[in-house]
Amino acid sequence: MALTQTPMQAEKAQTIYEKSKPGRRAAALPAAEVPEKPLEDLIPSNLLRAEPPRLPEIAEPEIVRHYNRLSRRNFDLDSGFYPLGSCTMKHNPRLNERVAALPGHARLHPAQDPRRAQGALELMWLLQESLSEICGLPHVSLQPSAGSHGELAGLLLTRAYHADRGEVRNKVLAPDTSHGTNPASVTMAGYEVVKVATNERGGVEMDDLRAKLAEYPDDVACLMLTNPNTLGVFDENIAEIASLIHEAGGTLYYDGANLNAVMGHSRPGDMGFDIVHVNLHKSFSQPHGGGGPGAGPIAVSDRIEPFLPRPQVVRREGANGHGPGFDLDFERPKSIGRLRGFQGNFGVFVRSYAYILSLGGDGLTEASETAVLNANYLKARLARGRAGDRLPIAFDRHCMHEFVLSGKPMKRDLGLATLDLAKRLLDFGFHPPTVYFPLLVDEALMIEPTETEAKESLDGFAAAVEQILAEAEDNPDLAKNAPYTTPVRRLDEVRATRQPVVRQQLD
Amino acid sequence: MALTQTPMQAEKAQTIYEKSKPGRRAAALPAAEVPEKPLEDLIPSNLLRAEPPRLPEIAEPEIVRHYNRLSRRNFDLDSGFYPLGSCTMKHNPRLNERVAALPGHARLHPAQDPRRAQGALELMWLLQESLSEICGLPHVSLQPSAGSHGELAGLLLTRAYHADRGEVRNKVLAPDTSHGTNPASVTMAGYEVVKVATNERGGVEMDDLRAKLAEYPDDVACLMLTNPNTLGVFDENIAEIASLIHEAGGTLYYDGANLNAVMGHSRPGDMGFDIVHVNLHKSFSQPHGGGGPGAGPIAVSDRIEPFLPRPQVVRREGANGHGPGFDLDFERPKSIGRLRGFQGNFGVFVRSYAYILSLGGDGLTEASETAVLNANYLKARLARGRAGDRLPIAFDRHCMHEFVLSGKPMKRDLGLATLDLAKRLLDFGFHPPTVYFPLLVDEALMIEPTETEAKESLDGFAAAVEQILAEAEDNPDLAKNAPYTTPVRRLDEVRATRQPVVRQQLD
Amino acid sequence: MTRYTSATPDDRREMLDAIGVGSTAELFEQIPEPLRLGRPLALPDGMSEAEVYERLAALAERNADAEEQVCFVGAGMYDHYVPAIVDAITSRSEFLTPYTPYQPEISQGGLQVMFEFQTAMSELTGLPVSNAALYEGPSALASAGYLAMGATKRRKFVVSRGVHPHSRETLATYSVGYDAEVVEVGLEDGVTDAAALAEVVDAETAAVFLQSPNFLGSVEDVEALGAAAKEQGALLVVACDPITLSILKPPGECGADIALGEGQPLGNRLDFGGPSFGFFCATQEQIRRMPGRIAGETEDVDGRRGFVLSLQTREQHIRREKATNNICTAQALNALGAMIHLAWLGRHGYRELGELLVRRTAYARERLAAVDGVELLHEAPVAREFAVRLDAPVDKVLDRVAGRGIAAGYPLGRDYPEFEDGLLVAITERRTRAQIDELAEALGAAVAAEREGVVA
Amino acid sequence: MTRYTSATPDDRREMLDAIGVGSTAELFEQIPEPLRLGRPLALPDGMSEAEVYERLAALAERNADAEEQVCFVGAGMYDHYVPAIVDAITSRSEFLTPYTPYQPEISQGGLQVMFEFQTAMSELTGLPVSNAALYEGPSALASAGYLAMGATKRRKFVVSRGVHPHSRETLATYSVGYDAEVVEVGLEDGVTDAAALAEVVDAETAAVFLQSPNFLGSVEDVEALGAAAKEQGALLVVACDPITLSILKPPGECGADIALGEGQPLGNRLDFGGPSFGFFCATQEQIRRMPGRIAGETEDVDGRRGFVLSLQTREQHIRREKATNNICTAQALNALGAMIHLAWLGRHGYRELGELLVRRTAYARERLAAVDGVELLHEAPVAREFAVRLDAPVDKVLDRVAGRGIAAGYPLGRDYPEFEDGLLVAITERRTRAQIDELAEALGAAVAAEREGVVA
Ligand SMILES: Cc1ncc(COP(=O)(O)O)c(C=O)c1O
Ligand SMILES: Cc1ncc(COP(=O)(O)O)c(C=O)c1O
Repeated sequence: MALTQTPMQAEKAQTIYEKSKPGRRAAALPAAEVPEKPLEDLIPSNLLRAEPPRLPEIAEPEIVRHYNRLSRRNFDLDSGFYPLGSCTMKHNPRLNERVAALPGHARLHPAQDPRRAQGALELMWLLQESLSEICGLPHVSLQPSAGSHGELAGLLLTRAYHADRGEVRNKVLAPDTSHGTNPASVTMAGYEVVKVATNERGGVEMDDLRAKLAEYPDDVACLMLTNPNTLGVFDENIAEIASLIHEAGGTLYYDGANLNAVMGHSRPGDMGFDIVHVNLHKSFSQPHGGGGPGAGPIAVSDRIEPFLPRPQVVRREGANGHGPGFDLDFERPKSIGRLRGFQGNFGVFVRSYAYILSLGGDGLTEASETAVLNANYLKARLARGRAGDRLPIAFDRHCMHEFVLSGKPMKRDLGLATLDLAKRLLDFGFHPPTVYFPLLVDEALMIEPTETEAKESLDGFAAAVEQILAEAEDNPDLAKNAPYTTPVRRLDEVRATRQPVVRQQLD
Repeated sequence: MALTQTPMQAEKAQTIYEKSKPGRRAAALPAAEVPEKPLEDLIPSNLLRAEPPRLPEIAEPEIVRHYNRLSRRNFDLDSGFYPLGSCTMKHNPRLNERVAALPGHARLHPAQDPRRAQGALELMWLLQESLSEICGLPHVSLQPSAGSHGELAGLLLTRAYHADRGEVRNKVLAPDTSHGTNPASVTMAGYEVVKVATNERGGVEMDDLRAKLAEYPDDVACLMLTNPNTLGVFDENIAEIASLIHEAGGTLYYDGANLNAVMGHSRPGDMGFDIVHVNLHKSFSQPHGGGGPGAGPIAVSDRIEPFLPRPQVVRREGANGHGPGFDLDFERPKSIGRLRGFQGNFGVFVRSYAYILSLGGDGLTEASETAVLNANYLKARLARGRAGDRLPIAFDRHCMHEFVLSGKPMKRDLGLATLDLAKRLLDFGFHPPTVYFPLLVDEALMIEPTETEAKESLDGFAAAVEQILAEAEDNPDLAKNAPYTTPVRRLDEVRATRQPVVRQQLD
Repeated sequence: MTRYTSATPDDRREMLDAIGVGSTAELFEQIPEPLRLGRPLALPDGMSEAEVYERLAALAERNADAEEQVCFVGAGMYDHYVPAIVDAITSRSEFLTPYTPYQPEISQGGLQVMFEFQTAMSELTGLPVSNAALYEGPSALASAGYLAMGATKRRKFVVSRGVHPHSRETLATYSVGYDAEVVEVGLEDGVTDAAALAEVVDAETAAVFLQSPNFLGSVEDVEALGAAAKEQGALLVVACDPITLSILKPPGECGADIALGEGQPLGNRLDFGGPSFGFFCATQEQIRRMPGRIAGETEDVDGRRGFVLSLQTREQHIRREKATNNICTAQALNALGAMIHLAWLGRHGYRELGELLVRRTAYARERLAAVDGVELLHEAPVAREFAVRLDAPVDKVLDRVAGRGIAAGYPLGRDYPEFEDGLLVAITERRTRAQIDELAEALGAAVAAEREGVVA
Repeated sequence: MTRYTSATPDDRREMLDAIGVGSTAELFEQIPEPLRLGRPLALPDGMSEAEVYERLAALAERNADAEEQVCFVGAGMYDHYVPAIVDAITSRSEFLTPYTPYQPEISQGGLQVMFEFQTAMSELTGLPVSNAALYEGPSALASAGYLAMGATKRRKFVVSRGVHPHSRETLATYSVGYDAEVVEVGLEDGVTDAAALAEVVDAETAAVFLQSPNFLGSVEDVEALGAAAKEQGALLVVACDPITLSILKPPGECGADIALGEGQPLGNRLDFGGPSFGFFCATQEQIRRMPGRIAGETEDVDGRRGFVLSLQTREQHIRREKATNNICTAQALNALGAMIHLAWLGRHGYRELGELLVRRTAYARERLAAVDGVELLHEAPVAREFAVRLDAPVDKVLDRVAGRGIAAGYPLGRDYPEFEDGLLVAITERRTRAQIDELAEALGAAVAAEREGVVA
């Protein structure tokens, strides 16, 4: 019997609402135990809901089956190589899940009196101390919920810092290689983005930087930089960049998404950065969860400290013989205020602190070293053979933890777009690299293997790329129509945006 | 691009040893903290091992990937319908896993002083009480590790009971429909099996029973019965059977594998049984784990009680104002002794007790009622159309929680063996029924849907059987060469037994 | 070599050779020497898994969690029971470890979950459009402000003092950035002062922010209060609680343009405040101004039904500085937990839960009001939480009651100077009648003891 | 309707119609009226998930577990750290919920795990054949007796008193069934009395049973002791500990025909005694007499590598009364846990663990021996556990030490009247030097207090 499609392709997608049947249920609730007064006697009927929302009606076994089967329609890090550039898809230790689930963490109410949450506050303080050492900056706030939230925080801190000095500045510089969240955060923070060009080494074009600074005297609030940047290269001019910005009275913001390249090797603070965000869901092993949760703590210099968000976790020396105690400090007159509810994504802090404890200083340093080794090795493998010709490296030099190739020759010679290569990789069981980013590079492929991948995985990936390029020489359509073996094949994204169907219609 | 095989089929099976590479590791161990004396100074070198065993060398991320990917090569109850007759594949509530994992259960040492394990002993006692009520027998021992272990216990109890009366008996009667563990246990207990025939209603052939009893006067130790039996029918003559056996001085043993049919409706004790085993991994929702763990507690009548295994969990009225306490009773002079280490599969007791608490008496009764409803409905669906002709019911009457069809006409008319139908069902995403058991029925298909299946699943299964029979009419090879879509296709089992390769060769 | 990396000395050698360098140090030479750390990080050495476990268990031990204390604290996050299947499913690698679904062909699981979640939140709020979740409640409210400015081109926000203090603070923080003015409207007997609100809402007002039940637990008459916004062409933004939406009129039927809130009560544990998620729903008009990910239904080349991230043109990775919001990584896993919890509750269980809370809350409120030294802070109708005044210093009373293993509630003085003597008490299905009775008894005893100056 | 069933009233009606009956009661009429229960079960009503959780948590609270007490109790089950990946993997539905792999095409995951496990146990024991696990240690030993009788057609077992008391008892229980005689051989200074053993082993002896380390913790000279068995043509059965096999000479190299033991120390939690698993390895000669499941490698019709249950002709479902054993459901999931733990330890981590235990045990033994009122019960070499004598009633001392949060060990008097004053102390990698020092201090203080008759 010839296969027409894979078993999963044959399985028609059905939502849980379509599996619902009136009268079924999974939940049993406790008895009220109290007088069952009519709701109308307790709440004015005009404020009450007429009909319960049309949630699914389905028994527990079928709920479990539904989501178990759905889960298999995802590719995940625990199934294979996931070299998604800029995302640091490193191993997620299950130990971290175990300790995060301890009732002392998982069932601790965020409004608990600090005197009865000393363990949680100490953990947060220890994490702050660790991140401070890793970033080379003295103060840390754990509050931001993710990297982009940290960016917004950093820009609001910059604004507060300048306002405190009676300055008003409106421009934020960012290289054309910067991540989309950078400019988006700039706008949200009420600033205007000014692009800075990239030089032939992949770093900031110094003349352009000087030009922009000259163009906007006393108006540049901040320069946002990733170092190593999104091309995976370390900007050697960082010291000079820092002094230029500081001379111009601006702050220097470090987008820490690429911190995994330099842990224990080089510190943003030592490079001259004033504000750093750290993606705990990247360098510090918090699982990505299919799009979060994460956390984006920020580390800052002394001059920025007074403006940090409220509340701040502090350590107070113990009075009369008591050991030191930990507290939430709300008395921060110059603070920019809150960025969110309560104290931040504590569950993420537990996981990342467990990760830091597991590896220790040496382990973190070695992790970055291995990340850089893996990236340069894969880069070398892909510089050979067909890949070398069709997918040249964008900036030919040693990379840090990731690197960017250009699919331009591949497109020109084989008619294969980077997207086609990405889709065909799916058939080989690999998650594709980040594509079409950074924008600077034509048909970009951004590849970050991370330190937790074995050489065999890197070799397998390189071999797959080679094979795809080879087969494309006599049959480019193979890739253009790929993928073939995934649960669904190429999807009509245009239609999804033109006539958006963003919820199920229920009758 | 035409698919030649499914993605999983394309993935060559590799063992974890084949993924090993010298120098890799997942575990970090704590420092010794004590003098690192050479082993030879502590243990004579002639007792020491020269070379460590060749366990895999592999880092944690690849271990996780290996077993995650392997797991997907299993079909499981949370993926679809699993009507494996006699196995009661009912939903496994995750609540039970949660409570079993509480440190107070999971990290409790089995040798803990009973005074410091009162919660565990009370739980065992409560489970004993519950099973006693469900089985209609006053005493319960939780010790046996599974059904067959319970059978052995029951037979050893029978032996002790007779010995105590100065009797020696050598025969154990069992119907020809009995499960393989029954005769196997009989032999292990030092008895000889005597088969009893089955009547046209699917029950015990009374004349044959009388004949066998007459043939072995004073030599019949026990009759082992399943009721409803493995044909899924309830033996109406059970009361008479019981009195015949009791008159003959034998004990009546109830194989509780089918208890899921009668919970809250009828009780083995009331039927006249002296000894019952209960498969907690069937009627009481302990997950099967791909072949265990389970537990096979036994419930017995007063006359059998003195011989129960040691230790027994007992409740002692509290002295001087203290509440009642729970203890392990070792002072059982007539006990057959231990059947295993410590107190039994406690983790299974926690799950099953949680299940009993969740459903309550009414819930258990309704579970059996629905199990019987589902079975009779599926039986009715399969009595229609092609299935009705090709797969007649073995004994045409209402069934209890399961029923048995015969593939004899299918084989005769279409050349399809029951095995072929089973294999073809795999392509439809269903787990096949139990096949070729009970032996009494030609080309048997034993179907047990359980109460936790929705009508839609039963209808889908019936439709698949119909379609397979239909397609076989013009192309029987389709089924004969099935399956096509499973991770591997039909396997050479003969070779595996002729030249057994039961471990990996390592160099 | 750490246990999470695979590169053996042999691997390293082979890899370095392929790269053409003698050591990894050479690779790091692109970092100017003075910027290299040149010393080990001042952090402890790595530990074995067992040691890390012991260390973190010891820290956890020093927190009084809801397993150890009977928890009547709410104030935005609640001690609901999270069904076991939530953990069982969210802990599956297939949901736990993937990135945001940029490759839809291999992300149908996550994308369909988003679609199901959006449908559920849309049903709950009575608004047609939902995103697939934001960070948490308060920042979701601030994002609504950003949307409102874009939609109305106005810069003034009117906020009820009944809105969660964290939400008001966060809105204020964000507003400094996008330069908006925030005007607060006070409360009268537990609910938003309608007259005062009508006063301040004007033609400059971008949005009016209400919360129901509000921070004091009162169910607000959103429809009536919202009228002012409608008249002035301001957006009506309503913060709500995803559990009580089961019995309260959905914001969508009260004229809300945006309904949002803290998602924790749905399938998420307390976690000392996070991670949870914020839900965000709006009218069709706002669909292209929505913040965050939105999954949409479509088809593949063979006509198979499938799901993708739709309307990505709103997002930072496409629109950069013109994006409707800067959010990227959000809270997908937490939204999955919520979806499973909702499916588990089901249409009727969900409603029953709401009814259970209203009734137990009414019982608790009566019970406490009857206690000497305790009186109601307001008489407005409540659903799952209510406020009382204590005739003794609240913190001292809380300490005494904590001594009996009870976390009695949230001291309103933390955020409302005018309610220094106020205590906010929350009820969930986990709080039994017996526990409520004990709370009443314990509060009475504690207040009495304080009044009589008994040493604690 | 329970939350685990789906049949709605409508479903029931349709189904009853299809069956052709008016009610389910009719279906139950095949049960003779007098045998129908006719009343509700005398069990409590069903409870909500949260209530069941609270109820069981309350029971668990009343146990002193190893999280609460520092646990030096061993006696066959040990408080090792179970790596987090064991739970993460064994809790996956795909491993947790399937039945025994009767359909190999859809059970390759479980079957390959069995094959990997068999390989590991074969490596550990130095014997070529392993099954895929039995219930637990003691019943595995009894099953070895059954095998030995079949292999030798003899009916006498010679058992060292160093074998775990539960194993000896279980063997005795089983022996009544298959009518074998059990002769016990005593201990001399902690190890099996070689002379006495040689005495009783004769031409009627089916098997000689040894354990190393034995119950007192002593490493036995299995090779020397086994000679007697070899001479008489009896099988040599060695019970061993799967952790110390990392440093002790494998039974297969000591002449053992069968090596077996309790598998709990490998990836299984204490669980108050179960479920765990028993491992069982043997020589090639015994392969067709093995009890339990055995996975074997083979190929599918297309030549793909695959695994199946092999040698099923030994088993009850095929051979019925002629089966080599009656076992059916065993402990597959527990064996998976063990395999993951072994892979996690890896070849070198496994050995390091063994070395760590030997060294910490040596330290603890010295430390305790130096305590006044505590002396060694024997001088034989030990690996992970050792026995001391206390100069005060053991139970009283244990109670005092328990008061300090320490479970000091296993009182030998429970099983060995001759060692009424004996205490068996076990060490795992979780027991730190500091804990060992505290144990020594606490034991000393307790013994002293008892001698001075201080009231506890
Ligand atoms: C370079 C860079 N900056 C910022 C971000 C935004 O971080 P987050 O997704 O945590 O908001 C990312 C994440 O993709 C990134 O790669
Ligand atoms: C009828 C019957 N009896 C006995 C058994 C044996 O039970 P266990 O597998 O728990 O040993 C089974 C299990 O398959 C069975 O179906």
